Amino acid sequence: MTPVLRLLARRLGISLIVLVGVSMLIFGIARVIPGDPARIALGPNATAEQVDALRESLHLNEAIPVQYGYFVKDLLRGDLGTSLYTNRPVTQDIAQFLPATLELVLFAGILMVGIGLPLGIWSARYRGRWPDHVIRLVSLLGVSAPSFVWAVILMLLFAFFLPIFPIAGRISDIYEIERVTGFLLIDTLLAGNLAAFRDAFWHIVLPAFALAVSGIGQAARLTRANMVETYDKPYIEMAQAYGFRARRIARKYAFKPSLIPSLTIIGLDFAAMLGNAFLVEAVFAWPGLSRYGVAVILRKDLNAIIGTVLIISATFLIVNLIVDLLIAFLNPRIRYSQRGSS
Amino acid sequence: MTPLLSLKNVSKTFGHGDHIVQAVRDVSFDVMPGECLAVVGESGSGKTTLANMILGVFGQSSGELWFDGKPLPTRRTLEHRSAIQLVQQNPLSSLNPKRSVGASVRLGLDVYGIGSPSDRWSLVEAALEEVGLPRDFRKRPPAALSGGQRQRVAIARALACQSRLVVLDEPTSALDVLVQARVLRLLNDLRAAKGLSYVFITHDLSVVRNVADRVAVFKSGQLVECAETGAIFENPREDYTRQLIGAVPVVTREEIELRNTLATEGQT
Amino acid sequence: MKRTLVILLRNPLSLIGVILVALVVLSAIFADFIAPFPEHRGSVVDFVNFNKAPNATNIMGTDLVGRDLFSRIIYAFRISLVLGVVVLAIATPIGTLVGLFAGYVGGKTEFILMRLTDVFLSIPPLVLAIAMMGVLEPTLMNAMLAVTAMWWPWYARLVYNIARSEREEGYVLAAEVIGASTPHIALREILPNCLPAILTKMTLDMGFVIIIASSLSFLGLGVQPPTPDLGSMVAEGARYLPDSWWLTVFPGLAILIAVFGFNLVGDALREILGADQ
Amino acid sequence: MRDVLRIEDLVLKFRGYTGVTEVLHGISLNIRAGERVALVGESGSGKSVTARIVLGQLQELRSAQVQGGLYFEEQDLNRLSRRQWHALRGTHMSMIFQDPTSSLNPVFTIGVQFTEVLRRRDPKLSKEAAAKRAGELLNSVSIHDHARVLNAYPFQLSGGMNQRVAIAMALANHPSLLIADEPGTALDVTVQAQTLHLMHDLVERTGTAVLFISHNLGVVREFADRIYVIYRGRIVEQGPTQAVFENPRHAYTRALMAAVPRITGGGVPEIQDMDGAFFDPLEVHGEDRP
Repeated sequence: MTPVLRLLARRLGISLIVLVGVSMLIFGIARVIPGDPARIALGPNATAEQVDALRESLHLNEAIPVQYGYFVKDLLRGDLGTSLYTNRPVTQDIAQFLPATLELVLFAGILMVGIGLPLGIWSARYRGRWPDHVIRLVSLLGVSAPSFVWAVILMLLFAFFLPIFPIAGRISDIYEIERVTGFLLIDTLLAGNLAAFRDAFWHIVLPAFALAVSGIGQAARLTRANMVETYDKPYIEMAQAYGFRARRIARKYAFKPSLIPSLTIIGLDFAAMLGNAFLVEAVFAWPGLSRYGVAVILRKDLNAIIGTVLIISATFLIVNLIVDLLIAFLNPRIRYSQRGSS
Repeated sequence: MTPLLSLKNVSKTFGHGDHIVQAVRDVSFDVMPGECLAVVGESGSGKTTLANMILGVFGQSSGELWFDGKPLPTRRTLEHRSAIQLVQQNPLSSLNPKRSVGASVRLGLDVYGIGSPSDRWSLVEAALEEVGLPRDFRKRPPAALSGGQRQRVAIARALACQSRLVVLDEPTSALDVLVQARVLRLLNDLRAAKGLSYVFITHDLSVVRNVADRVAVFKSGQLVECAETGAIFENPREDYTRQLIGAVPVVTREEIELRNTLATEGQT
Repeated sequence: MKRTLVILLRNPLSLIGVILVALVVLSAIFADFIAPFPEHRGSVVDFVNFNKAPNATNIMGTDLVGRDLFSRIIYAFRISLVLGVVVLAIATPIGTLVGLFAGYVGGKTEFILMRLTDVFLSIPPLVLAIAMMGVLEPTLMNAMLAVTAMWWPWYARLVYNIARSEREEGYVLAAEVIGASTPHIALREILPNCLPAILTKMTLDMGFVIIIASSLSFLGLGVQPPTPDLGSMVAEGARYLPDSWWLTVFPGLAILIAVFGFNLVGDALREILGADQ
Repeated sequence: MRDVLRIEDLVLKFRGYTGVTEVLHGISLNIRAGERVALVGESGSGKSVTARIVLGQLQELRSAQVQGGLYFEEQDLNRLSRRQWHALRGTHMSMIFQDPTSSLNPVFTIGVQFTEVLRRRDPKLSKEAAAKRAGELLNSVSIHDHARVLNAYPFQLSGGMNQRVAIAMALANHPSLLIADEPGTALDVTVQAQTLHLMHDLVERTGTAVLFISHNLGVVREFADRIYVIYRGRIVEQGPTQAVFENPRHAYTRALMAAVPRITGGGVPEIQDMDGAFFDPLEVHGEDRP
């Protein structure tokens, strides 16, 4: 087995352990709380018999570990139960709302990496001079407010005062796009409707940017910090002593070694956007998982809550896995190591 | 005379499965009371592994260690621990930067219950004085000391524990020559005054020549040659020993001559 | 300590940070004396003055039931700070202990503790808090609980990384050879070397806790009205954009200023204490 | 004979929180073409910063103030633009560092780094031509499995191997001056001895002048034609290696020599406290220009 494959297997194993842990944690929280889930589900007007019947069918009379066993059994069959809010299977709800959120988060992730990394590189290269000061200040401002504040400010500036972007939604009502992937930017292209694509693109810019602001700041700060550390390494001193161009050192010889430690954290920040998407979606009326999530939470719809958290955690773990692979690809020490661990 | 420390067919392997590394193989030697035994070798020779086994950081895979005529268990008693102490190469890292020099020296006294708690600070100061540092250094952080002074503190820490055997792991290789000479002299004086034994681990043969009674040469985990210091330098039996001596950078004409004669002897 | 303070006050940026933090903290403590309308922190209704743009009496305008926005923002600082202090006071020691022992002891302890930490870290921070608030009643107390539950793993991870590298330092070997106990080595030898990083992270985290707490209440899952909270104020005002812009802009800026202040100080501390990761 | 490098009355000051500290108090030295000159001193004596000044790297720090004459191949370095000075690095002057493994970039192969060095002189050099040229250069340092070494990352090679690579890289563009800062100190003694011999032979063959910076008197004696002894930012003694070693005149040089333990024995040297005399004026041995 090659080291990379071994690493992948190891990480997959750990991810599975973690996912089981997450499900136990969230299941535990949902079961330990005061109040009878069956009573909450049926409302105050239900009779005691009705509640008992539901308790029986939900296995609520069993011990908690047994309940968890039933839950896992269902989960493995792809059954997360029925949402009490929509009266549909939770998996179906998630399938409907997740793509919009993922599209937003992916777009924001591209902005984060595409803007944050170059800012960080630039800042480190001009350490202690004015570009550095400006970038540091701006990125610090970026991480200093929650994304809903940026959402409100951006909306106010670029949708109301300067009406460049639409105020809310994913696409204008006039377009009817057949749902294939659920990603509008892809579905519009698949439908060959360029005007719709443009419209969808225009809609996503502000929310994605609002979501990305703190990520951009975080990525820039992190990249700068790691690059500054790398600049003190003997091999950079050697590159300078050999007269390599400053720009080439910044973009290649200092950037790659410092990207490796940054990537893990960038992955975490990217995942944090899954949570922050809740805030941005609320401001821009983005029809994603957030509206559903908040609605089910306010209704104490336990199946739906567990499902939503699990799916977000799984997405998060997948992102981390990809990041680990990327690191293995960039870091020859992992690629060629005997033991295949980082 | 019973040896203070004996190693009998000691081996150490690390890892398992396909990745076994034999760090030390079947090593036997004695250290007599009051003796300084130099352990010489390059990186990968197993000398640090050896030191860690003597200190009880980890146990040997096979073989036995004896101390003062009795077997030395891997789980050391406090008595054993206090008797065998360590001075490390890098005094910058061997002293905790966030604790005062005195606190570092005192640790052993607290662990072994040497002296009454109220006396311990004065014992610490006495130990500092013994290595040529002023008593009031006790309150200083390591950062306020020079490299040589820090190494003296590390020596004081070993002394304060009333040790009988000190493992010196490259104690002077991080120091400048002038400082090195002073620290070596201090080590020599302390050994004579207190009847200490040293296991002096180093790669620097010119130091070995002037401080050791006997020399053990290691290569890839094996003991290749062990003899009186004079014999090793004047009449080395192994080629590897000859190579090591030949690689020492020297400053005087006599030394160059010695090296040249060794080199020509080696060819015949 | 003294040196740290001197450097902190000499650099213009960190000086601004210190001033911002001082302003926020002092106005939270002395809110009763500073706020022009202290009674407006509660459920006061003044329909004569409702929804007024900033003016001489109400420098940040009034909300939809006529309460002075400036007064409410000052009281909201108080809630945010109390929440931040309580969360960090509980999360930091827990996370530090977990990270310290996992990092120093290694082996099975390390595996179990760090996988447990990974479980918590694998749920995006806000989502865990949202989920917890979903099943719990949205009160200040529960908000603190939820945020604390998601916070300690970050300290565990931070301290774990430092402890793991400190474990390789000579002074740890020295203490082990002497035979010092594991608690002694972890708490007396290694912990002091983690403190600068912990202190720096706590400063930066005051800001992040404020962000998370306001995010919860923005979603209606945190502190409940009529208690003034910056997040719920923004949420409430967002429905009246752009006409009543002050309803969102001022609470939003208040979050920004408070967090920015803590971040400036935290950044400066990181540089002075040399506590990079 | 003409000088490859001439330093005149070089002063270096650092500005810090606590005010200005002077690190070099006006040192002068010269290196003739093809000559091997050692600058020997203890840690903190200012020997390493001197190398950074010659390369023009220290001048780029804003906290450093550098004064004094610097002449390289008859050009006044101080009159060159930053760009012109930069252009000399890696081509006309190059450098070898203390630890070969950490001075090579860990995430790029030796081949990539070698190509970059070769392109300093010939920016249009193709990959294949670079590999061929690198192979020849590796031959000169007795590395014969070129393909393996060029495709390897530094961590996959031994310290001695990396040191050979570093030597080959340093001499790749035929520099007239090579600065070696404590080369091989991080290596095992036998490996250090081998690589030093290799470097010695190679610079002799190519006629490259060397500024050899070291704290190790023994190494210096074997490598250098002439030495400068530096103590706390002042040159205290200079002259041909043989003369200085046979007859050290300055109190500091004497103390330094006395402090080195001899492999012929004689016990641990005794060092008198005579630091005062270490500030005595410069001692210059014959056959040497002041």
